[in-house]
Amino acid sequence: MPKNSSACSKAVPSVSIQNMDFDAAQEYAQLRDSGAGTGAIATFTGLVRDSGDRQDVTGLFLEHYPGMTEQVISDLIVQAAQRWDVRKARVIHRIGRLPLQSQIVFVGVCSAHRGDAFAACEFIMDALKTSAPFWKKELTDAGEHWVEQKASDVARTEGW
Amino acid sequence: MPKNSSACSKAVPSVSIQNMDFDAAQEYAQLRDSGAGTGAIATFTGLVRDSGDRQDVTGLFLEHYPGMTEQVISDLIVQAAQRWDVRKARVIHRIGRLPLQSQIVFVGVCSAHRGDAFAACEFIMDALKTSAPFWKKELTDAGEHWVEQKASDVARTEGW
Amino acid sequence: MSEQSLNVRFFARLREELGTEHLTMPAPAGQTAADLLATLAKRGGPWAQLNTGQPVMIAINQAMAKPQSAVSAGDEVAFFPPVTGG
Amino acid sequence: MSEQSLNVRFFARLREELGTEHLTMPAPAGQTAADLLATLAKRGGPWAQLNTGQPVMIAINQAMAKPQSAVSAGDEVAFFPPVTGG
Repeated sequence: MPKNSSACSKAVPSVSIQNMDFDAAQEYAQLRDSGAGTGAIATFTGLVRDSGDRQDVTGLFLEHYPGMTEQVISDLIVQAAQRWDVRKARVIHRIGRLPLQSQIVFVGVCSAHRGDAFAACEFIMDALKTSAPFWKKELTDAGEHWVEQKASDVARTEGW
Repeated sequence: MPKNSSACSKAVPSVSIQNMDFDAAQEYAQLRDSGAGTGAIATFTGLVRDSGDRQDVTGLFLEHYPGMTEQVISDLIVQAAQRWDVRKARVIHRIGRLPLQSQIVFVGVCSAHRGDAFAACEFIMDALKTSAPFWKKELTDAGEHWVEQKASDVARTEGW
Repeated sequence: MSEQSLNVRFFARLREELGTEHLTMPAPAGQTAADLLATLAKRGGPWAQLNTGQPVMIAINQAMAKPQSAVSAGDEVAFFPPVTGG
Repeated sequence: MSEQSLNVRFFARLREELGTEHLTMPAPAGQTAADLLATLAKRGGPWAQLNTGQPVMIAINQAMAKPQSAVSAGDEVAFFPPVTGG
């Protein structure tokens, strides 16, 4: 059976998949508390936009593969920590029904230097989009439909 | 005389140079309140690290060129908004004496898409380091010394 | 699940179109994920899509896998559309 | 400041080493920032560094400028070391 966490001497992956909203302020405070060697904190938050594939979208529904999702994202953090200085990393991804403007995803990375923080944060986010098993449905007044994977997302991940 | 703000149809630059600390949570909340078209918020925070050019650094002192600093950073935000989708951007830079682990700088960008948010945020931060008139002194128990500009910072900015 | 079988899971659009969340399948020696897809496609109807070249992602024991990956007795094999999180 | 002069400002290490935060200088027609640096360097002592090829950044009216940029009466001309913020 798959394990839910991966050991990493440089950065302990901290991954949460949850229905409930998250507090970006609290996440930032915990990232900042990562030792005196941290000089850079990069964060990314994704929100539900008002214009998806269609204009009448009222929200999203997110399904995931429990267990595998956490493992894939933990592995991405480990990969990031092998390529860049990563002192702490945190990923939260929400599932279930999310109305417009909801927070969907948070990625935060602490590093000694800004280049590492930016690269690790963007890498984790890009790779999550094409490898973590989440699926999005757009909800409209007329019904709902599954979102298709974007070729541009695949290209971005291949760029790393 | 130079103006302290620049007009931009896409993103109003919001720049603060201040002695006092800032609340990253409050900044995030204000960035998030940027309309239903925002799908991505990227933030960067710089902290005073415990190992600068020398190991015995107890803090930093930051000097700046009042007026010009705000203008240069506003111009960087305008440049970013010309290259990427930027719905809102916020830069805070502290001056004066900053002990270890203090927050020095905050850059936050809202965009429709994550690639734009990451690129604009990192561009503003990189360009700020090599073009905004700030100067850093490292403070040690034995005295203080001006920090030299890093060739790697210049190379990063030229990469944009 | 006996030692001679494996557990198959479907997610998202595939789960909905097949009307199936999981099922148990035989696990003959030497079977690959592609073999398993071909067997399932023979059920016809919506199952035929599993063998038409439309992209189906494969995970074996919750790790990404390829069509040529071996699937063995006791494995958890999942099929799903390209992922769209984030 | 009269119309025939310009205001010069120094920052950071340069301000400290020159012991000068600002001064007023003549503004002859056709003067460039490099000319102004050369004039100031003739003061000798720490001022000599302004003409030794050591990098000095130049701002005219609070916008980045080059050694060949013209400096005119009424301008605010600033000289400072390479910046190190962020």
